[in-house]
Amino acid sequence: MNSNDSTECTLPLNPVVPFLRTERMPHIWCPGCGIGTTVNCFARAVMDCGIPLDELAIVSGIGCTGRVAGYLKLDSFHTTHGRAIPFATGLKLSNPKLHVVVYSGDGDLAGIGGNHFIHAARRNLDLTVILVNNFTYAMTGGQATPTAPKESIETTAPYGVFEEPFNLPHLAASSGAVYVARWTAYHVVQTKKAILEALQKKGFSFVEILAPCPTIYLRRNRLGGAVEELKYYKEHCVIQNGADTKDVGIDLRHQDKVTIGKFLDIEKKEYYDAYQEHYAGLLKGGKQAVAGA
Amino acid sequence: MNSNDSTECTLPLNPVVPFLRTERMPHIWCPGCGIGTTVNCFARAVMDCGIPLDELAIVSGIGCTGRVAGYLKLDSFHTTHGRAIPFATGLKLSNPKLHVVVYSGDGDLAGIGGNHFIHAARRNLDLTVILVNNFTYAMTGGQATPTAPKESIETTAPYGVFEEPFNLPHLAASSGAVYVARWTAYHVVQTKKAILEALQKKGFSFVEILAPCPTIYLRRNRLGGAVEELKYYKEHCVIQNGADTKDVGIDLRHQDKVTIGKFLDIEKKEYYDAYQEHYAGLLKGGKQAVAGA
Amino acid sequence: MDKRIEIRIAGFGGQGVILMGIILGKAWALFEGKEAAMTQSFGPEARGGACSAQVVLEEGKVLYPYTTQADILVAMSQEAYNVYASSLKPEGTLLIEEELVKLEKALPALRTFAIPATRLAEEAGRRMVTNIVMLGFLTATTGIVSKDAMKQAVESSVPKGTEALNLKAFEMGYTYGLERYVAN
Amino acid sequence: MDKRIEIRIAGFGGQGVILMGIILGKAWALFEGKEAAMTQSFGPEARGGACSAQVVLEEGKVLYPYTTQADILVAMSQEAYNVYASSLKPEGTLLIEEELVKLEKALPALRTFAIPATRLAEEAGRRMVTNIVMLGFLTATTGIVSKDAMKQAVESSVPKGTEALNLKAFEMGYTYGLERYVAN
Amino acid sequence: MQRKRRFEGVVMITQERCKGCTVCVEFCPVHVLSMSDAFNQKGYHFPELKDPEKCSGCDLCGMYCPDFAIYAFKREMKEAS
Amino acid sequence: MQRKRRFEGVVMITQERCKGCTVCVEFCPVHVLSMSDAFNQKGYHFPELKDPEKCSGCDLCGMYCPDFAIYAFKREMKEAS
Amino acid sequence: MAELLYQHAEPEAVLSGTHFMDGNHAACEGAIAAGCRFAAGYPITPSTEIVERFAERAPHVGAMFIQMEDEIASSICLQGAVWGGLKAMTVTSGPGFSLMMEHTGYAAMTETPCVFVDVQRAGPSTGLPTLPAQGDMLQCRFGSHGDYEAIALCPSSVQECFDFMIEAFNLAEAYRVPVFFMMDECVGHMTEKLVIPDAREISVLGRRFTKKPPEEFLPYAPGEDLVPEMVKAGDGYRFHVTGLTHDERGYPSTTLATQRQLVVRLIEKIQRNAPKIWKWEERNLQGAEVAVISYGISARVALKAIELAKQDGIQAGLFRLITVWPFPGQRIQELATRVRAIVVPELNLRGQVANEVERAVQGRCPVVPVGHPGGGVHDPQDIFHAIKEALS
Amino acid sequence: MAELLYQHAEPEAVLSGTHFMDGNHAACEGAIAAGCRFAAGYPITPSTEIVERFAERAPHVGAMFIQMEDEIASSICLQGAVWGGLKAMTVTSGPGFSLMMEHTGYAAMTETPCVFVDVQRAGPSTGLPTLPAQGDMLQCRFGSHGDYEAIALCPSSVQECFDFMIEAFNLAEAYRVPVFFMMDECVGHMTEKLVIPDAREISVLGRRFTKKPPEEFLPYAPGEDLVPEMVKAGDGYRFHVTGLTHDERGYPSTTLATQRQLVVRLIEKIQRNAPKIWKWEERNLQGAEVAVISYGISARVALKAIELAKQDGIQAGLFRLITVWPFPGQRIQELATRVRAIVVPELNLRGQVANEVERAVQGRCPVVPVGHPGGGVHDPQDIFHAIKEALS
Ligand SMILES: Cc1ncc(C[n+]2csc(CCOP(=O)(O)OP(=O)(O)O)c2C)c(N)n1
Ligand SMILES: Cc1ncc(C[n+]2csc(CCOP(=O)(O)OP(=O)(O)O)c2C)c(N)n1
Ligand code: SF4
Ligand code: SF4
Ligand code: SF4
Ligand code: SF4
Ligand code: SF4
Ligand code: SF4
Ligand SMILES: [Mg+2]
Ligand SMILES: [Mg+2]
Repeated sequence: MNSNDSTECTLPLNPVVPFLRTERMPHIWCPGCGIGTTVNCFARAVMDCGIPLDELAIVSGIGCTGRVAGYLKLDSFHTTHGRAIPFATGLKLSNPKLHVVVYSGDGDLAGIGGNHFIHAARRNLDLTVILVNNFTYAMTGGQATPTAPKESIETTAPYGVFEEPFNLPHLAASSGAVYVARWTAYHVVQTKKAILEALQKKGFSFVEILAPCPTIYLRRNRLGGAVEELKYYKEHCVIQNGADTKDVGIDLRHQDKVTIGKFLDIEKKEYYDAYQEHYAGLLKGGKQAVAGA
Repeated sequence: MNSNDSTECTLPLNPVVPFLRTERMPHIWCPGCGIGTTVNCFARAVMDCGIPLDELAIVSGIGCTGRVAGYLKLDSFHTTHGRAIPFATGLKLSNPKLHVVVYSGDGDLAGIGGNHFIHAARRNLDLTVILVNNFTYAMTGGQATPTAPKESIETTAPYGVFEEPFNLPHLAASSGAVYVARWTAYHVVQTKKAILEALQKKGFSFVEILAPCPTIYLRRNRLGGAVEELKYYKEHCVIQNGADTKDVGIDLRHQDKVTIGKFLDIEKKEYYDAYQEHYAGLLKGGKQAVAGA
Repeated sequence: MDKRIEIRIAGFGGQGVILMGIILGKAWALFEGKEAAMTQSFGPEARGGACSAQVVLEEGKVLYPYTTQADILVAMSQEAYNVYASSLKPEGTLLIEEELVKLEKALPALRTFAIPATRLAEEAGRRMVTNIVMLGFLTATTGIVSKDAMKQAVESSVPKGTEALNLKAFEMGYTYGLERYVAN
Repeated sequence: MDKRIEIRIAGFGGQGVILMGIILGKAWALFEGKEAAMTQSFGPEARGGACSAQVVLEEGKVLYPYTTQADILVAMSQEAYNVYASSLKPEGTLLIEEELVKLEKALPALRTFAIPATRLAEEAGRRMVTNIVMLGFLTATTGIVSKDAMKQAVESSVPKGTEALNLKAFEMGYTYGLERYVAN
Repeated sequence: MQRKRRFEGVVMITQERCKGCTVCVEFCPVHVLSMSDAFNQKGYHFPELKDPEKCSGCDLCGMYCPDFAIYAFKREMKEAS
Repeated sequence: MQRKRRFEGVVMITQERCKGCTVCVEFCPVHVLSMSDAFNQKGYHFPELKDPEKCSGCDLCGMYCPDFAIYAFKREMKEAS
Repeated sequence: MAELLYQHAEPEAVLSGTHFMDGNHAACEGAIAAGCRFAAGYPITPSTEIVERFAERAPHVGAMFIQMEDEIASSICLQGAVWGGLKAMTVTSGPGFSLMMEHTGYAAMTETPCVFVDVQRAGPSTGLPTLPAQGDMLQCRFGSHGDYEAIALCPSSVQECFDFMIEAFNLAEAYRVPVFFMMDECVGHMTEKLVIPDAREISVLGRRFTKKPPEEFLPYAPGEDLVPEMVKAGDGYRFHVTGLTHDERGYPSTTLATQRQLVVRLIEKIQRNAPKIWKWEERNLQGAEVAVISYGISARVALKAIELAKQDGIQAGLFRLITVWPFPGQRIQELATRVRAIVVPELNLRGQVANEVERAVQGRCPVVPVGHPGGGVHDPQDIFHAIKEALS
Repeated sequence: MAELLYQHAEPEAVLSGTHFMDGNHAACEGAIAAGCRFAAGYPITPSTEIVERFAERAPHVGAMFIQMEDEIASSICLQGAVWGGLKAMTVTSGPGFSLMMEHTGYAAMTETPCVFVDVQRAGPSTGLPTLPAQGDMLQCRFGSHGDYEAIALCPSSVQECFDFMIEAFNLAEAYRVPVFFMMDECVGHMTEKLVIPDAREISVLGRRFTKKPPEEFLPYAPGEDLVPEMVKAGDGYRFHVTGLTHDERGYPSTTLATQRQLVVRLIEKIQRNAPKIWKWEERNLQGAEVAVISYGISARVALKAIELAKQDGIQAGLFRLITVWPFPGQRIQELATRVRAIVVPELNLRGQVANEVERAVQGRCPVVPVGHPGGGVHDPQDIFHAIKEALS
């Protein structure tokens, strides 16, 4: 049954539509781009978790993934390249009732934004960080990100990447994150669930989503299109919940598997709670001691 | 037996003197400052490891520790705050015969410089990184660094630090370092040995040295002077070579021990070697394929 | 400025519009030994956004590298046509991807050449060579550059390993042009 | 500018030179109700570098906040003395930490007051209060500010919990000054 | 165009948003969809329902579609709207 | 000022560099050093040899001294220079 | 268009009374009085005392200080806090200021009202960290890529550090721009009497929040004064903010028309309102032969030179810039017709403000810059000689 | 003082012949021909092609490219490489350039010869990433804190991207400064014929390495032209480099005297040598009533306007700046006495170069800036109208 956006109102809407700035469709993402898929998962997770949309803010950096903020009908901030996390830090701390989601790319969060990533994790700030890992700086045409697999071809590694990539779940966990998961754009149901859990988790939660970039990364590496990539994930991913993050590094060219799953879900005092507690003790009976409270 | 610098030549010189720009003495460090102690260890390690001094370069960032470069009679670079590692990267790659040592403070390398730290470790660049951890931004008067222990008093945390500090050996190891050790200014012999090993190690080696800052950190925290701090290390440090870096976080106020030792010493292909190998394979028979070769 | 040919090629990202400009300019500048300047404008999208190339061909140095009123407009999408049709000279030539562009009304003074380039490219083997089909078509219908020069330019501009496919696409477009508009 | 007193206090980092300037200025500005400006210059060292404070005391607003020729120079180190002695007015007053400063030759026109402030501070209990000893001494020997105002300024400027120690140090310096130079 | 079981799956397709990536077609667990031969305005082929009666309304197509061009839902058996 | 055993430890002190931190005194394993009552030009007390004959020449004082103001070495027994 | 709603400062946050305080601390008190309730910073000499004091005062005034991992983080974190609803500042000096350049531009582009404090020290590069300069005056104007306008204020005394910090926050709110509070090390570390008035005597401009309901609200549709109304996160507006060129809805738009509409407005909103923004002080200019134009600490040094000139029989007066950007070129042009020469002492060698004076004067009278490399202040004699020279 | 030793380019590194290439690729070839053997970069539109090509060419010419984690790292990594002995560059566009501001100052202070390429796009902030502007012209001059002087070149064609990139490297070596190669998106993405000459026709300036032995060498003692000789790590000089104010030995020194000596020299070495650095092109200025002063792509658009003027009977000529900094104010001052008006079209709204022209002209003739917000180029009609207006 085919239809345009103006479906009769008796039919349920596309569940993503209440989240979309539909007036901005079509979006700029390419055919088969995995980013849109992750947005579907995000929208469904938000629906399920019951956070009022007015209390949900989304912050992106710059990049194809960075455009997510601009398409979501939330209080949404498209900041500068790599700086979504420190912006989100100010936003969250100034207005603690907000649920703040950082949604950006591998280059943005782990390349230029690496320092903010580890420091926010260290602080265990209550942010949900969704990182779409397409193994490339896609928006600028496909340069090697810090997650680019060894031997992959990127415009700035025309003879193949020889650098060691980051194992992002491990970096996040080692820096202090309390929730760490990795899924792929093939695993839409689990991705949705992971985002849901991350949204509900207090503290720094991190969801890495491997997603196809057919135009740039897959094409340059002659890996087919979105369908082939999703099939690859279907066939080669091994779900290993609770795996030691040390062991979940991705080496697509030398290993035949990618470990995915929920790796970490621990309790640790969140930054703002710690702050409130700290000051409550110190300044008892004083004035209102806490910003935004 | 007292003497001025002009000792008769029959007597051995202070072993640190050949490394010092003696015309710049006295240095700016305060009475009892642990940085000078680490320099003694460094000088003795260099002497023992046999690297010709003309092939040894030292790069510092900005801070009290950052002044090390300026006092050492080596090719020495006092760069910008936090950027010693990327400067060292260019220096090393442009002139691979050099042994490049990065010598700087906790704030410099793990605060503002954190992104370079993790990325250089990821690349496993052949650098020896010596980090003097005095738990404070000392040169600017004592603000909280990312290693500042919980509840310590810093000028920007006048009611005590409530943030979680970094466990730097763990961060280094998780990012890709091949040699990771932590010692203190009390453990001068081991510190010297660790620096020696780090100098000899190919790849990213990291030595954290806990050192007293009597003027700023100790005074503000009413922890006595240098002597008291060194005694504290003597009494509370537990040497645990090979400890899982996950478990070596420092929490001076809630634990009664500090784990020190050589935590990691593994083999992994170094960046420049990987580069040469990569290109040698790809461009066989071509022109000189490698910078500086 | 004596003889000066201004060409605008427009479509959306992914259609290879810029490469068309490059090949055309290169054919003229390198293989015909004259002077050309190709300028481009594109949006942030890797795919799908509006995208256009301006090519100026001259005998001598190109000082001003932009088109004012194009002698030739190649419209690869409806939007491209809508935006740029008005900037075509009254006596100009219009080339369109006929399955993607619908002309509101045939513009009287224009010479208009239409080709289902995308479909032909799919026939040739890959949709990606739509642009080269169009270049073949342009060569046949406008005759501004010699077929030889164009083929050299195509060969030296496409990714290694795809030369055959691209030359095939070029020929398809060329032949289509000859057959539909020139030969008869 | 009518009555204007210019004071330079110099020593090395760690001696509390800047705090001396603050206390002096504060005594004048807050507790004598006039106007003062204190400016400082210091090096990168937390300890040991050259360090100096300039204090300008006026009845009305201080426009130009620097000393040109000081009425009073307090030299807490040899280097300070060497550098700044020449900027003292011919009829000016010189105060020195006598164990750290050796005068090459007594400068004839100057009134010079010397005190072993460091040693007295160590006697008082902590070397850190050398500066306050010196301020007591300055109050006694120069009389530019009232003892009361100075004590209030000391009390309100030193770290909480150290008031007693500091006031003791102040008294020691004050008494030393009275006894050595004023009383007899 | 959908057929009835206990639940019927209803698939909604916004042709003009589709970019022809074929992901929905490939990953529909019960192969309900196929790509049409027609082009939309942007020149893309879009999916159409090959076997609508098989649709479970699982909405996997909806979760996959990068372009928000398709989604599905379950409806209790009654006449299709 | 040092005395002989198999090896004698020789300690060299550059008074004017010393900042009086007392670290060398505290951590000399055999308590060779003590702080002098005198000030140097900067106003610091500096170490002097209390029990020179005990010195092993281990140079720990040298490794500790933040100011490069002291160091030591071992010398085979002969007359001190 | 939302009117400008001034309120009194919060009484419990204002330390009314007489203090003997340095400029850095006074600046912090000014910020708190102005309603600043969030600061993000990273230590750097000679500015750190400002955030140190803020950290100490924060819990008492319901504010928060966060020390970020670097200046880049600080300079965007504070903008997050602004969009969360607070007034916010960051504080730095030269090297840190250089690192903030991307985000000063972001603030200009997104019209995020906020205050950047730069306590200037001698450069370039690490330079002389503890010594003064006025070498960043053009950096605050041109240091970020692309076109924008900013406001910059220079205090000359401890009292002004307090007073004009309040002004800085008010201007930020009024025009939705980053305001640069350009101190110098001298003013920052100078200790003087500071009189903090009663909270009721302090006017604080509230944020220009819209009263429109979400359906009617266009986040980047300007009011008459070219300034759009504001909203904050969490209030149901579901708005979008981007550093990309954007239309009135706040959505990215890659057309030249949008670029023109947006960027021209960003510039015009300052240029057109400049006369309302300008602040300066004139001293003894009535009948003066020479006008000395200066700012910050240099203006006070200049007073000494003017005194020397007077002793030498030369009538010189002071035109002290308080607002340096937007530059009060008009007023200076006028001035140039009334004096025989203009002398511009400042603590930099490239005549950062002198150039602007020259441009305004357009040859109407000679302009003599008195440069200085920083690391100290002018010898008043040097300015005095320039005054004499200017007349010959 | 080491003389300037020019050598031929390395033949195997020069792709001699005729190409149809865009400006970005040509700039890369220019750098390689100039001897650049190290590049550190971070992707950003519209500049990335330069390093992409460099990465591809590197192994063939014995060079190395490293993609760093961000622009801050890139902008200091390349300086490490310079001190290791190589010629090096980094490449970026607006937002990345803003992040490099601390390190342009470090290069100026440490006198590290290197090249920063900025392919200008429309700002402020993220702006219009794929569209042109000339809005960073003052940023490259004033964007870092403190006082320093820099050199900036603007190419107008693909050929100039190649030719002047070589010049940029030569100037960097000659004066030991960061040289800013200020392209714009148009020039970077314009494809034209490029003739790369034979390597023997390309003059490349070698590094001014000292011949003195270590004992006699003072790293920051200037030669007659105010430029010190250089050394590199590993050669036994055991020298020190710092961003602090330093004496001739390269050691930090916190005195005002050192600051004056150093910073004045850093500025003078460019100002005094400016006539040797300046490059411009004049077209039809003989007898022109109006001079159009422009640079980069705008200068080519201006030519069209000049043609329109000619059709309208107005004699207008072009003064095309190639060296923008140091600014050839003298020459323009002269020009101002010969024409009736000056028109300055550029792709920014604050008259970044027009201001400088005004200052040079000092009222000798009217100066009419023709601003543009970027995101496209001028309509030649607008420049033509300005020309007409300027005469009325
Ligand atoms: C400071 C700065 N540097 C560089 C850029 C250019 N830039 C824009 S998007 C992008 C790539 C983003 O890559 P990633 O985060 O992986 O997102 P993707 O496009 O792959 O989704 C880069 C480098 C920029 N806008 N700002
Ligand atoms: C970009 C920049 N930001 C801030 C500073 C100020 N700064 C100088 S030293 C320093 C502290 C260094 O602390 P750390 O690295 O721990 O060294 P320490 O002094 O403790 O040895 C800071 C923040 C600077 N010079 N540059
Ligand atoms: S370039 Fe890649 S990541 Fe970006 S929109 Fe296209 S497919 Fe997605
Ligand atoms: S402030 Fe601390 S770290 Fe710095 S020199 Fe003094 S004691 Fe050492
Ligand atoms: S809802 Fe499920 S079964 Fe129906 S078409 Fe979509 S994927 Fe296939
Ligand atoms: S997944 Fe979406 S975009 Fe792709 S073919 Fe199906 S409907 Fe079209
Ligand atoms: S050498 Fe060893 S034993 Fe001798 S004084 Fe030094 S620390 Fe003591
Ligand atoms: S360790 Fe060095 S500085 Fe400290 S007391 Fe001993 S000699 Fe002096
Ligand atoms: Mg990516
Ligand atoms: Mg430290």
